[in-house]
Amino acid sequence: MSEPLIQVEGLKKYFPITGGVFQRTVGHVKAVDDVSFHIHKGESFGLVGESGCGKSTIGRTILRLMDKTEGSVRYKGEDLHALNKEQIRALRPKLQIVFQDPFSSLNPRIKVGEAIGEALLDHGLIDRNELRQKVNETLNICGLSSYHYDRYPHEFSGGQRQRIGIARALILNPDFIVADEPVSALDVSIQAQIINLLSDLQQERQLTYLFISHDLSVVEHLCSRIGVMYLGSMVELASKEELFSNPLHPYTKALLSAVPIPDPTIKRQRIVLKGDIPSPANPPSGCKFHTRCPMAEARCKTEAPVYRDAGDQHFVACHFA
Amino acid sequence: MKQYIIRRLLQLIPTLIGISIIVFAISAMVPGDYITAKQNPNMTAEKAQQLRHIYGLDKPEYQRYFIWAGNMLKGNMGDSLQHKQPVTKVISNYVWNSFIIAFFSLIFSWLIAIVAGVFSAKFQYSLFDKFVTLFIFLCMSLPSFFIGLLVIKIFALEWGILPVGGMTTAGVEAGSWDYMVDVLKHMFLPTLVLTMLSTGSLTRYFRTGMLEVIRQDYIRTARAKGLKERTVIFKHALRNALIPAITLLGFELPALFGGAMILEKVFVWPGVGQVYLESISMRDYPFMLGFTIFLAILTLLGNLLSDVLYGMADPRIRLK
Amino acid sequence: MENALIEFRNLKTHFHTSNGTVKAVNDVSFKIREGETLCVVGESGCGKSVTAMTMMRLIDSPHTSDGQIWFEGKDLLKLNKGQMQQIRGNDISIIFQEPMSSLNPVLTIGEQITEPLLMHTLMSKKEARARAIELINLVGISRSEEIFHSYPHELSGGMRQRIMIAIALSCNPKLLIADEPTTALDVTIQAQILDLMRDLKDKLKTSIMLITHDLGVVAEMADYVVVMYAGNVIEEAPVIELFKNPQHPYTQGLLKAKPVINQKMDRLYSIPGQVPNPIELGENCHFHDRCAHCMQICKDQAPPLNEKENGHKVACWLYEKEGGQRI
Amino acid sequence: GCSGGANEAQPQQGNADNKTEGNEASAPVTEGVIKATDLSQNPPGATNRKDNIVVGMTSPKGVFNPLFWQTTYDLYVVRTVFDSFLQVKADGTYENSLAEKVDVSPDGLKYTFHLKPGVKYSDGTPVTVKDYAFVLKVLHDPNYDGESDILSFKIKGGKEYHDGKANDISGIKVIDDNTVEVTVTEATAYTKDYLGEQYFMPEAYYGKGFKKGNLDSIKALNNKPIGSGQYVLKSFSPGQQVVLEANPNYFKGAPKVKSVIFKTTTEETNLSMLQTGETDMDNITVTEDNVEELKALGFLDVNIMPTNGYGYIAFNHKEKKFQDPKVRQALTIGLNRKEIVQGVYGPYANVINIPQSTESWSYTDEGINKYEFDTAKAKALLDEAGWKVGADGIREKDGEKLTINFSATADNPVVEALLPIMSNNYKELGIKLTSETLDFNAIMDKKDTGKFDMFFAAWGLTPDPDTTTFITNGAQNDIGYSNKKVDELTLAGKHELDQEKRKQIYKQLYQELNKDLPTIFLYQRRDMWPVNGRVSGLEITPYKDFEFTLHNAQIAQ
Amino acid sequence: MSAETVTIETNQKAAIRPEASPWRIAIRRFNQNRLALAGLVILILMVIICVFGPMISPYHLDDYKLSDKNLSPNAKYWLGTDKFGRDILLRTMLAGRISLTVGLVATFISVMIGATLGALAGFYRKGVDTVIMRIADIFMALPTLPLLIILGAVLSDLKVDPSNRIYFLMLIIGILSWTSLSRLVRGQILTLREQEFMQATEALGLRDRRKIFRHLLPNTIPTIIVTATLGVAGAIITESALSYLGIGVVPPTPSWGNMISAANNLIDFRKRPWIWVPPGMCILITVVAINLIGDGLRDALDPKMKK
Ligand SMILES: Nc1ncnc2c1ncn2[C@@H]1O[C@H](COP(=O)(O)OP(=O)(O)OP(=O)(O)O)[C@@H](O)[C@H]1O
Ligand SMILES: Nc1ncnc2c1ncn2[C@@H]1O[C@H](COP(=O)(O)OP(=O)(O)OP(=O)(O)O)[C@@H](O)[C@H]1O
Ligand SMILES: [Mg+2]
Ligand SMILES: [Mg+2]
Repeated sequence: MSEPLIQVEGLKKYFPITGGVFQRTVGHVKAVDDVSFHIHKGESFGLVGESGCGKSTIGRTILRLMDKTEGSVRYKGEDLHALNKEQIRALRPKLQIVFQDPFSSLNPRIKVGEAIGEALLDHGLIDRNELRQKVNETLNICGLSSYHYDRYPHEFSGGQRQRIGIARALILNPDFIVADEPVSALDVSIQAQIINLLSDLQQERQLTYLFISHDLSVVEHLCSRIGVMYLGSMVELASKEELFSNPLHPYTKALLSAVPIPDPTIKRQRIVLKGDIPSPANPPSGCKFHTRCPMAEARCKTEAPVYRDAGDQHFVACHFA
Repeated sequence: MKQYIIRRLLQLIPTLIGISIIVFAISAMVPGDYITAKQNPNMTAEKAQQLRHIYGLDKPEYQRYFIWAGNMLKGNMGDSLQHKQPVTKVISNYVWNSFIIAFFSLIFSWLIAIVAGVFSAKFQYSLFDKFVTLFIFLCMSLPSFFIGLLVIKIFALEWGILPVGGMTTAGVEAGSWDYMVDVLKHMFLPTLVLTMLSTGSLTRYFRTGMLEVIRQDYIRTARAKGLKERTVIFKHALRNALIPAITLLGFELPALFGGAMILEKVFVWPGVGQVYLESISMRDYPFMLGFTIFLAILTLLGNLLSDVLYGMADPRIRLK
Repeated sequence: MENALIEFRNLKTHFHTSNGTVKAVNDVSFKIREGETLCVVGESGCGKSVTAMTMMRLIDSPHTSDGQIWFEGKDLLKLNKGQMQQIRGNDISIIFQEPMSSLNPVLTIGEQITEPLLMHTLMSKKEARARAIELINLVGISRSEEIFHSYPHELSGGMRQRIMIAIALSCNPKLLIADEPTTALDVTIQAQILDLMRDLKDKLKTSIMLITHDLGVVAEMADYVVVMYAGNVIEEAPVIELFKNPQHPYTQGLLKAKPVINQKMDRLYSIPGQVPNPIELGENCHFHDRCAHCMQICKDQAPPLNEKENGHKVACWLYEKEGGQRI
Repeated sequence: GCSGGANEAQPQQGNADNKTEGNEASAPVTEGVIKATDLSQNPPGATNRKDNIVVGMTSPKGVFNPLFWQTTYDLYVVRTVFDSFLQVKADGTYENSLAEKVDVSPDGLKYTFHLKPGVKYSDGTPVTVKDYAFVLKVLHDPNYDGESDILSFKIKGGKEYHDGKANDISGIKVIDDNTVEVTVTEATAYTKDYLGEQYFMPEAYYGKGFKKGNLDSIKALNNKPIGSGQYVLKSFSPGQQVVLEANPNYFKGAPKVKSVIFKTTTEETNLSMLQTGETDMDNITVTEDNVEELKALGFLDVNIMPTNGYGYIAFNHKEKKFQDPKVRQALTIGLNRKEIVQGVYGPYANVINIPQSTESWSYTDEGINKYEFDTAKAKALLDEAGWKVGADGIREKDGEKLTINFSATADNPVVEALLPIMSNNYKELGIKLTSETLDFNAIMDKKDTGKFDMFFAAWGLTPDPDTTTFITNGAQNDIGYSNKKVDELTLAGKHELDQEKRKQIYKQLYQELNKDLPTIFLYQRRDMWPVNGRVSGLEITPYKDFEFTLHNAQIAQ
Repeated sequence: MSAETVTIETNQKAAIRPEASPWRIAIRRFNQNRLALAGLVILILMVIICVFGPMISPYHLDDYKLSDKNLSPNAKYWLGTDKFGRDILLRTMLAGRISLTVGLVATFISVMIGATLGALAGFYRKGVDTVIMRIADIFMALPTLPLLIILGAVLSDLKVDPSNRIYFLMLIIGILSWTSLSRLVRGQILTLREQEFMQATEALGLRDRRKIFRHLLPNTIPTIIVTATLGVAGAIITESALSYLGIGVVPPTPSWGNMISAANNLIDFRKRPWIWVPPGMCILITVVAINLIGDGLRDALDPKMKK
């Protein structure tokens, strides 16, 4: 493999916490705290982790929908955060995102047909009279129908809205998609359909994904490499085979053990994480996971584990791995 | 936020300078001056020349501007030509009279508008809504003096329960309890009309604002919590419909002190609006300029206030 | 277990839109017993959320609702506003599917959680605050004090969802409607939330109507499952029975489509075809054009929902005696 | 004189709605007093006030200083609080007030005023002619910015004092406490009245801190006046009222009514306030409606009298087309002035043909052309003047079309009637008229810059007929009018001291103006002062306003 | 049941019709809104009457007949006469031409300027906001009356035909009254721009023009409509105040505003309602009609409208 398509280097994103009448900054939420990884062309990179650990923030910062605090994001070697407005706009069709919250990312006054097609028009990628045709095609691909074209977002069910979001991203024929929980609201059949679609597209067009999800089975199916995040940091990164067969970080282990199995007769033993979830504004010293780690020792409290290669491109940040 | 406010306050300076230049230029371009406006049939040319010299009207415009602006900086607005008194004194003589009716009508109109607007929205197209709408448009379709005359006819002439105009009955001693009652009686009609006039547009804005908001998902959530409809509407919905209201609130600041020219005339209310109007038609420049700048400062502050309040009403707004 | 807490009888909810009448829920009947967890699964857009929302009487788009919803001897559709208000948030509470837009953007999280407490219980402001912070912790959010003062846009998707859950749980409802409550949550927290709901059910005999797509969650939580398709209930059964012995072709397809960890496959199975346009629904089996076992009768007549053995009900001509010929 | 009363009753026919029985029986009273008919109608608002009179008026500005007053309403206060040697009479001539007698040297250059003995200011201090000299001195101050133009009366040494070349005014000599001698260098008919009209202000009070060139200390006392007049200022609430109390030291005896209040009223509601008794008297615009309304109330004495002023339409004499008197005459004859005036004021105004009030001693209608409306004659005049009807129906001369831009202030009710009638009349004559309404000052500005054709305005008259309105380059003559004969007559009138001779001069002057028509003289309307019937003793005339006789007023209990 | 299927079928056709553009649908919805349609019809009727009425009236603008003054409505003068004996009906219709044009055009101008500038300020914030809002501040602080006096004088000096000054009047009312709308719109856009769907438009790389005019402004349409409705009434009434300054209409040309103002004393007010009721009613009807249209438009553009 040559140069990676996306290179994230030491990315940080802090949100100020404000207080008082004059809204002074009293601290920072370290939503993303020094994360580095890269994604190759045609690869899908899975991102899993605790809710609120900064996955969506990473996704948005990569696409420069939010300003970074530190670090860099390179797309084909170009630093996205250094481009000017016009340059980044020109790149937009190539870099797409499926938002986590499908409803609030749709303008309530714009019919979904237009919402899906407008970017094509705006970038001059299509003729106005071909638009409807193209949108309908995409709707169909995403499990919606042409009769949905003229409806407003509020007339859709949660899953349907999610598919609108997917269609909106796919229609632009992008290189890279940040898919933020794209199938969470879909029933399994449609979920399967969408996932198949995504992997077909990947094969056909060498599409690259950053796939954020909580559903480990889906991640396993779709992604080749998976990163596990905890409290703003990457704690483990490995190919999916490695990760599922040989999880090294205790958090990853706990995660895997908690996946519900669709068989009411099986009751599985899962690793229960004890303790309060620490605040990203004031993360614990040493290893951020030590407050909840079943294996924690004294050194974990003081010494932050190095994020290192445990062999075979299996990165992990744990003293015991 | 603090920074933002400081920056905005600093911006006031160039803005005010700009306003002062424009306003002065306007006053300089307006045809005629105090002397022509007086139309004194005995005025000889020499006398007119003399007066213009004393008033400083014979100097070139830019010089006059710098003299005036320099004095303004020192807090000296000059003497009103008509009143032969410092402009600040004249303003303070009249402005509080305008303020009290504006203040009460502000309170009443906002209260009424919120309630009427909210209910019109909640019961959109109901009989109540239609009635309110029609009433509002009725008030707006007639010039204000007209509504003034109407209430005078009814309350003062036909029923005889309220005075026609003025602020006090001639001869009532200031300071006594009777005086208070007397002033309240005199205030009633102008306040009523002012309220009627401003309630209309406010109600419309509240109504549309609410119409937008009450169909949002979070209103559904509030209902799902089993909250009283009152809470749902006045807390959850109204808060979200506040942005236009805040903008309008910012406009009220200059309005509080600006006086209502036409109504003051109809009700013989000793407010500053009429004095201002007269200063314009009499080309009493020191007063006209001074008061215009006074209102300009209030306008700027009002708008600043609403910008600051935006951030409080909606935490998502980031004005930096 | 036998007492029905709530019973839907022939519920119909039709939306009147400029494009036509959308029959989102079309003759749905089922019941939820006391202390039972009932899972509703089904195709996306089949009317699950609308069913729940109709019960809460919270639909504000132009629509008509028909049928009855019996709750504690009252028909919810016939109650007046005041009575309904007493029930909402107190006896029945709901976790909405869209956590972002369901939280008021200009009120702090704290205000939004304490509200139902102050409304329905006799708590003082201070107690309510303490309880709210407890709830925030309970749903697994750290820095509860800070979150108490935060606004919704400052939270992540999962955090918002958990706030919605905290609000719904605050008054210990008799019936909890959870519309895909854990979609945005990672599995550890999902497990924590599910535990929480189970606790509630065990301690307070709360009934739960859980709408979800995650068959894993269904397997873990449900006592009883209702499968919906295009506005109809097409199958219902106790959970073990359903997983063991799915009867309706749609249900069978659904179970097959679920990817499972460590089961390698190239392509996931998905049911071919599309959900019918809810405006055009006719009097037939709505699944017929996607069904591998489609018969003539399926195209002409809607199958009734009839009870088979083991408390298993299914609406499919395959299992009816007068079933027509295969084609 | 009651002009054309019978004529003006005519248009009323067919207007049954507005006719009251009174109207039908007799021609309306268009001048004089319509007495109250039923005092029992008096509202409690008025009858409850036993010892004060409330006069409604536009709000004074609070400059209650004889030297600096700004508006008529300030002047009303000044006149009640202060006194002067001479006072105007109903006919516009002057009589002694504080003066015991006035000696005028035969050449009219020396005036000796003798003060009545024993007069006191309201604070008890005696009135002396030193105070008078003080006032004259202040009027000569280089920084004096009041309206009085004493320099034009040329007191000896005055100019030198004003220009800083002298420390005293040589022409003012205080002989003793009660005698003062004023010498002027140019005799005019009005000098005596002017000098006698200056108010006495106690030097002890106003002169404190006064230095030449700095009048601030005097201005500071604007709202705390002390004079020797009938009333004393008790309080002034800006925009609301002026409360005056009887001066017990008044030299003609303490006024009978204890207090007089000048209450602010406005056009819109002043009538209603009379009706409710909130005011006892007010100046109400005279219209048929208002007169009827007031009459119907029954408890008001309605005083109707000619206004001190007239309305006119000016020509721009710098424009060639208006330099021909024939054109001006044609434009006057071709305009139906009577209809305009009647349309607006009904019988309460009359068409005029000279620029003088019918009330003035100098008024004349001898040899005055009435210029009755006559389109044919107007057309003939225009033809004579060389303006021939062109192909498009518009007259032209030497290739120039007869177009007129007409400007008017819109806040005058006359304009509304004037514009349609004028445009109809002039269209008939073959003149293209475009009209605009402008802010008053904008018109005055046009006048100054000469950028106008014709405009409509009203003019105020002084009791003395001397004016600079029509003399070449006169201070008030900004329409560019010039006529040698008028110049000569005006100057002669100004310098002639004998009134009978002046009368003759003005007769000639008015005849000349009437012939030459520097402007179209339009109308003189009426003023109306309704007074509550319970108040008696006030004398209200065009030249002598109500305030001079306040001390005679009485309230019927 | 069968009846229902029929309706479904017709609806279905409507739904499928492929060329149905958003505007088409808005227009269709607008048509469904009977009140809005009524508003439109009323407004059109007003216009027709005002334009053609005077042509068939037996009276003429310059007519006056003092002997017929102040007549109450009768067979000859259907709405009576004013103090110069002019036919009120004719004058009301003639006035309508002026007032309707002034009201509509001035409002249109102010709404265009106000909405656009407000949207730009709210969208770009920072420097653009500062500049636009400070300009708005300055406009708000300008003393209107002196400004108009100058304008009147200038127009007069330039010898602009008085009958054309009405265009300047519309322009000037429009230009002086955009500020409040711009602040209102800006305020709303400040909130709207922070919503997630705007992040979505950024992700799609839409042009700013589209973001502003397609995504943000339509969400402020309700406010714009209210402002516009209020503005029409305001402009009609303001016009009458301005004719004094040489920019409005010149008598005898009537406008509704100056017809009402002519009755500015209690006597006309009380005794001769026919002088002021017709113009007053006309303004009211116009405003109500515009409001109905506005409400209809808003409902038509509101995806969640109940009907
Ligand atoms: N306000 C509305 N107006 C018109 N149609 C609507 C409206 N709300 C929902 N629908 C339609 O009703 C149907 C059922 O919607 P519902 O939200 O109940 O689906 P759901 O089963 O919850 O799906 P999901 O699992 O995707 O959330 C959908 O086809 C949707 O398009
Ligand atoms: N605008 C904001 N202001 C302040 N804090 C924020 C803001 N947006 C996000 N955060 C904080 O940043 C952290 C990470 O948020 P993010 O949305 O990236 O989480 P996530 O990993 O996507 O979680 P989830 O799976 O629940 O969606 C959270 O603690 C959240 O509270
Ligand atoms: Mg997220
Ligand atoms: Mg749903």
